Amino acid sequence: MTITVHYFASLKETLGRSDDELSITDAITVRQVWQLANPEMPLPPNLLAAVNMEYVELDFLVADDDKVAFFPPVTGG
Amino acid sequence: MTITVHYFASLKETLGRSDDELSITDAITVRQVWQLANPEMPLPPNLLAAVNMEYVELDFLVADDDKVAFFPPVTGG
Amino acid sequence: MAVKIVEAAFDPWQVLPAHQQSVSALAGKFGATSVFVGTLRDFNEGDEVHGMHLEHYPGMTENQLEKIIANAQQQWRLLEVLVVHRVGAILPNEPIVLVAVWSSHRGDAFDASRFIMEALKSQAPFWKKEYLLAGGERWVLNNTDGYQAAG
Amino acid sequence: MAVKIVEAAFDPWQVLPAHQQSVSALAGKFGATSVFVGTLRDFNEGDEVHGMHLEHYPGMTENQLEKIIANAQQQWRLLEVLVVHRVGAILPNEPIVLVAVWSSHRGDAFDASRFIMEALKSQAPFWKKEYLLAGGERWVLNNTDGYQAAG
Repeated sequence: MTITVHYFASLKETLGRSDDELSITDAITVRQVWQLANPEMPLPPNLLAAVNMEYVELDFLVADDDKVAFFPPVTGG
Repeated sequence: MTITVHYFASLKETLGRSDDELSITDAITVRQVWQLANPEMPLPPNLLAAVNMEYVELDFLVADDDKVAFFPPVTGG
Repeated sequence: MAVKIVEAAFDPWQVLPAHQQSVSALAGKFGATSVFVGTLRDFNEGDEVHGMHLEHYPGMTENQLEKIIANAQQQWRLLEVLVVHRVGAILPNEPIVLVAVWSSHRGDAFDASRFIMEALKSQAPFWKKEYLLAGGERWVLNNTDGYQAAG
Repeated sequence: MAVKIVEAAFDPWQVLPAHQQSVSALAGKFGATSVFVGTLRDFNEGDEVHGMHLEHYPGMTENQLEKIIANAQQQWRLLEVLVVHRVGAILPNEPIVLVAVWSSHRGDAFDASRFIMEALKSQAPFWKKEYLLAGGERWVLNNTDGYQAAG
């Protein structure tokens, strides 16, 4: 199955890219999506994650075609 | 000494007048000002009183030239 | 700070930016503006209302409002406060009161605007008389508590 | 309810009355309007700021704001809610966010506007980068708690 990953703000700058596309065979968690996309980098502290534009915990299981997003604490308003 | 008394809102309508002027010889309290000006009418419940545009308790002593005001609960805003 | 008692209808969305513009010390310094506007509804306590008369105690009203603002300024860090209040004959949909607070931070602005509004409701010498569509008039007897989602 | 994400500077004191006018169900029914405007200051954490870039997550931003408003509507009796938020390049003195709540009663309006503002600050996917007058740029790391007179 195919998973799209988006990065925002300082995380996007740190990684030097805004998107990834992953092809996976088994269901995996959001944490595993990060590890697969960024094997060289441990999970940043305070990392926030969303799947299909809803906040999720890192042990949330992703499904085919899901859009996963990772970003730092929000600072709007 | 001379005391001016002002009435506002429903109290003014009930009394049928907006002002009184009292001539008194001894220092009296705001409560006594009411009784002197309105001997026929007991103090209304929830009556508010001000002397020279500051809220006072009913046992506040008035002085010469003071402006005393009596009014019902306020309802602005 | 500014306190204005006005006899004619006023537009809070014109008065407010004009005031903000006139206070040069605000430019670049305020991060938070908290505003409350009270407007006359066409109903109250189950009755249709077609107008209101707002009486006040000239002089004491201004004194009390200035005291309330000074009290707020002692409790919170505020850059500017504006209070505008109508008196006289008021029609439904017309604003009755505007409270605006400018501060660096939103916590101060929120807290102070609410404090000023509640203090105004309980201490400023204004009295409302409603004119009912069904005929007749009545004095509003009491302001309700703004912390219990009423009034 | 209305949620607007805007890329150009907006004037809250024009947007707000225009919106109020456009919602015909409000006429005569609202007694309380509680408004918050967040504005870019020319300083932050001791440094002079000459601009900001506001990034967001298109789609998720609108979703989250609509959820926050729906949540407020379940807790309080509200007649209308408007949220406008800037994205992109912002200059000092320009509004960043407008939250406006219309209700019959002031308690609901005050409570809901503050709730929406705090929820927006902690849940809506916006990120601020500041440009410093002394040179350089930095991401704002965290929003502060609005209940402790900060942020």
